[in-house]
Amino acid sequence: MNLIVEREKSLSELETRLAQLHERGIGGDEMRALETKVQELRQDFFGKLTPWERVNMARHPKRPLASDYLGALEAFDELHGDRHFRDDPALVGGFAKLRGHNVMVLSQQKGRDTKENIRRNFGMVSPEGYRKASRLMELAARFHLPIVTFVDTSGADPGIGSEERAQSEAISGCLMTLTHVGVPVVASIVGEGGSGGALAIALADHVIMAENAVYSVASPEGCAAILWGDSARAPEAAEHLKLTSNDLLGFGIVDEIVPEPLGGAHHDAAAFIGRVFDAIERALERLALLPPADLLDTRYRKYRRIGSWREDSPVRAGGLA
Amino acid sequence: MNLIVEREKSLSELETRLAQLHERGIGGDEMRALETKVQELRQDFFGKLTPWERVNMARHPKRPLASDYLGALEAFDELHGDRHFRDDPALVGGFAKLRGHNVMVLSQQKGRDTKENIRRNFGMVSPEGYRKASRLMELAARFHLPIVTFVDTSGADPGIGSEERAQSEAISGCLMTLTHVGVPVVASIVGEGGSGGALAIALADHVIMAENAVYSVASPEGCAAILWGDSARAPEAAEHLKLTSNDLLGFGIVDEIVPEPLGGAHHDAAAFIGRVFDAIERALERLALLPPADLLDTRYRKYRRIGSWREDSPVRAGGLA
Amino acid sequence: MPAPDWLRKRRERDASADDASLWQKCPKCSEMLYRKDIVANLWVCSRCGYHFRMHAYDRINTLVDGDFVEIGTDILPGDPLGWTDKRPYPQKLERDREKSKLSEAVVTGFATLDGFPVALGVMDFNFRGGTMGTVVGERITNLLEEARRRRLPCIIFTASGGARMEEGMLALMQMAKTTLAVERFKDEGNLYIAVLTDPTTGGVSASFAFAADLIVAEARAAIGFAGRRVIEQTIRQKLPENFQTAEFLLEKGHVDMVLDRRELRPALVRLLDYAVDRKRLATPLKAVPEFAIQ
Amino acid sequence: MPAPDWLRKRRERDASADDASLWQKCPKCSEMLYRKDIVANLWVCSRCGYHFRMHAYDRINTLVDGDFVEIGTDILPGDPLGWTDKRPYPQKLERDREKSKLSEAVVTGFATLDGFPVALGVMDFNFRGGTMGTVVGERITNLLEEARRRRLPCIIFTASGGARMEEGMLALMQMAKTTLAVERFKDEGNLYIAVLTDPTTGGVSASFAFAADLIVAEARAAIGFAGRRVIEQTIRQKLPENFQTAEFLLEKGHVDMVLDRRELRPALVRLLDYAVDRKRLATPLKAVPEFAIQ
Ligand SMILES: [Zn+2]
Ligand SMILES: [Zn+2]
Repeated sequence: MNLIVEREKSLSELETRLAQLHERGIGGDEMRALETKVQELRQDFFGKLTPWERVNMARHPKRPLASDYLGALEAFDELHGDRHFRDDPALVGGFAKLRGHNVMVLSQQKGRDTKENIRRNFGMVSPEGYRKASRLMELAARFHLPIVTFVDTSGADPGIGSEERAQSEAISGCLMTLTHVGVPVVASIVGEGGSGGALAIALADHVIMAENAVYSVASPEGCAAILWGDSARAPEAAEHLKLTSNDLLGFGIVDEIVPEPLGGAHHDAAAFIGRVFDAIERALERLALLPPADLLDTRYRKYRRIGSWREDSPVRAGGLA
Repeated sequence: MNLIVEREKSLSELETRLAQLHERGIGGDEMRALETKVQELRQDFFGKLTPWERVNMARHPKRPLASDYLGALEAFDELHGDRHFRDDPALVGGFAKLRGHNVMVLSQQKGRDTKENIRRNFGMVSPEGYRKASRLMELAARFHLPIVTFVDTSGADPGIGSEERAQSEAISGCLMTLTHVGVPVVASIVGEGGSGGALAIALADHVIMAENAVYSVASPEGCAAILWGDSARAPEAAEHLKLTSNDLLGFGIVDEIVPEPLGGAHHDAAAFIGRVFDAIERALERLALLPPADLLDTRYRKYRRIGSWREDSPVRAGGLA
Repeated sequence: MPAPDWLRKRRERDASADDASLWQKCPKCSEMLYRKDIVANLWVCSRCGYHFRMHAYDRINTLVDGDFVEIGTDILPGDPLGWTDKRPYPQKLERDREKSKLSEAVVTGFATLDGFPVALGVMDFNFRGGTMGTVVGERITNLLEEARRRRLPCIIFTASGGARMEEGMLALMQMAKTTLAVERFKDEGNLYIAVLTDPTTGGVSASFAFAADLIVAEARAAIGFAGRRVIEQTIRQKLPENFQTAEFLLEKGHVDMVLDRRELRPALVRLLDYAVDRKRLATPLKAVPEFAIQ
Repeated sequence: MPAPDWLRKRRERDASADDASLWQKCPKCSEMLYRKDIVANLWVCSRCGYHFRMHAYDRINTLVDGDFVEIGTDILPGDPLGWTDKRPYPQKLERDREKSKLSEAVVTGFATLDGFPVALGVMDFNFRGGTMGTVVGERITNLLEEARRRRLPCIIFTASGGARMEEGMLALMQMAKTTLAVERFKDEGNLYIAVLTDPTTGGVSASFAFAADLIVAEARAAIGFAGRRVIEQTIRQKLPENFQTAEFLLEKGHVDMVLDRRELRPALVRLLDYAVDRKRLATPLKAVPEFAIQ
């Protein structure tokens, strides 16, 4: 069970008890002690989250999903399909109005319940989803619309069908498209940013990240399985992976963090989404000032410098002695 | 059974008898009479073919296929696949050397026998075949290679899968690609030119047609079924459709006819293919002189004027009185 | 501008019509519908949502702000192949002109949609099954060229059984011609929206229809390359009910959206609003109101 | 230029080797093969055609005309995340340097192929499973930028288990960086050929590998996005034997051609000949012969 949900449960039990005391008119020291305890616990639980706790926050069943962001737009007209094979419900895209700006929106869409999750493939995008994304990005560029993406996926779909239909090519194609579209691209990592499947729509001029979102080279479970053959060691892997918003801001991979209310974005979803939109709007307005050539050049240079390597005296060609 | 094959059979029976007479040393009048008869019959059978006879010639089981043309190239390196879904064996493409010219070749490929025909889907191309063609055309344009196509198909594949994977979009996409590739495009209608499925790779700067090939808005069988609900009336439809090389030269749809030996291209395939290559080579050398912008403009104007309509005093808007 | 003669006559007949023409049966749910209600409901069955095929002028009338400047009416069919089967091709054309009150299978012109000036083409299945011959190709090409000259977005409503047999290869070549015109039009950043209506198949489907920037399909429309019967003959079995419907194509990713006809106009206006720079558009249009009722 | 020390030492050891190292068993057909024969046959089993994985320097040595000017050797891995699990990341790197005699998982440089000057990148599975970290990304990007400056075609041999965990998101970002470099390289009309060798998966597969103009896969190579085990765990069943093989991908249309390693060099030369304008290429290369035997 989700770690955060467990904590919310025990907090809510205390709160229920508190309410009962209040009802029965029992005040005084007992009541105040309990109140203090609840207060402390809340701070203790949510005040400073570990990486693994953030992973759980990013996967919280009540966390705002893409549909909540899309629902908060002034207008949204969904555009479907890759024109070749299928419309992938795990990747939703279309024209939208955001704070008066006409934009093209793309987002990974998880489901809120099991039925919806099956339909949305738990937000794991198939090749035709990435191809739809590429198509809509090209369309956006043709009509000078900025591209706004919301990232929330545990990763690209790893199924047989996706391999048969060239998942690698689809992701690579999406990345290639983002390298050359001459319109502003603003990505927001709002939930899980899972590996290449997330990056495929997040190669952007400005990357916003929700405070408790995570963005990782592999899922902690996957990483633990690869390195130690034991996916149960995910919390440890989460610690290693430097997947929190603060870490990534430090690396220059993320440009801006949007703070969440204590306890997570779902405690005041509407206000939180509004703050994400504020950040997007600011980015759009700043980026709109750049002519396309400068935009592309800045985008190139931004990613060109990401990395960390030593430049020692050259190792002699032919291998190490 | 194929009309031409039947005639070839009866001719070959006479020729066998002639050979037998010769063997038995029987000469004289009988022999000469038979010889004259064979001569006359051959002229009668093949000297001047009706449209329906040409349809049969275009479908003759021994007629040179795409593979024969590809086999006669100085070099051919096949390139596979649409990068998304499948490699369609009904459409073969790749780099080639033709008379010293580096080119991109694309051709519809029928099979010579049943097994090969099943593998090649009888030369009926699926969406992924047209998408491969589009991809290779773009590649050719990128590297300044002329595009050379060989057309031989009864039509695009009309199966369930092809509809499910957007056959219309695939053909339209192929046509769209040919409208903008800034390299010379030379198409040769060498066998059956069946409807949109043929045109998809035949929108070209120079269209060559084998004398006995046919190129038609619909198969005679299909046309007869559509108009008269009776595909058996195909010979009559063939007469109506103006599908022969001479007709199409007259309409400006075909630019050049390559004559075939009496009895059809298969009577001297190597020499015939050589003459087709001669024609392609001449076209390539002429078209190479045009800068891309002129090439595209000429291509536009070529198709812009195809059609035949009256320009009367305008019918009043709002419909006919 | 006064309504054309044929329309006046039709209206008179309608007014004096018997019950049979006042009422029409829905071919899907068999409901008897009052003709005026059908018209008021944009030729959609108010009970089951069945979409009746619309006459091109009705379509235009219900779509545009009020004005429609038709072009291409001087482009009229000849008989390039000298085609005669049961009757000569010119006679078939004459009969369809009578029946459809149209000069050919597509109407082209300029109008405004909620203030957006657009180039508009509307095909009509009533004329030779919406088949594309020389005139359809020429009018569509002409429309795209004129739209390009004026930098206007272009919306084309397709309805077609494919290429017109009686014009042979000249008909097929219209696929090439229209596609070239689309490419040139799009190449300069102009918006092209195709609205696929029932039915859109064959040469029209495989050329300018699927070459659009945005592809909207009308609810329940049959859309495909090969005709349903051809496929059934090829595979020798019945196809599922929903095969080649707009809804099927949406699932298969072929079209951007499927819309009920009653949602179509506002959706087109929204699409224009997203993708068209209003400042770019300032072409004055001569006011020529046009309307027609099927 | 003299052979590097490590190579000299290896050769000496080979000469004094026992039977076990003189002979090697084919993992597919179990044939005992004489090591010198394997090398002579380009590390392909002469009996069943099994392709042994090749060392990057062996690959280069058997491919180029004779010269290879290596670049990027000054770009070396750091430890940006301060990663330690069983052992610290720097120790893992050190061990792989020892084992593979490579400074990182890719070797980049310039050479000629049958007279064609090319930029050449060769990944090696022996170093951290060919995973892409910061150095692989930087070296590939660097290679593409240098090739672009010289207008040379670029050939990259991929072999990768995916992104390098120990460099976290910095590793993932190399997908973006290399793709940007590919785009800029291709945008100016330069030819990029990817040769996918066993195995090519994950972040490398989904970035610069599949972004190539021409994609050649080596016979029997495993190629895919998700690893075989991940998929099997997800679907809870065994995958067919040929799943994710080069031959499977050819049928599925993902790659341009599949070649036996022994046909690879002449095929690459032919591809260069088709797509590269020889007149455009006139960059003199400093002659630095390099060779190595695994
Ligand atoms: Zn009804
Ligand atoms: Zn073996």
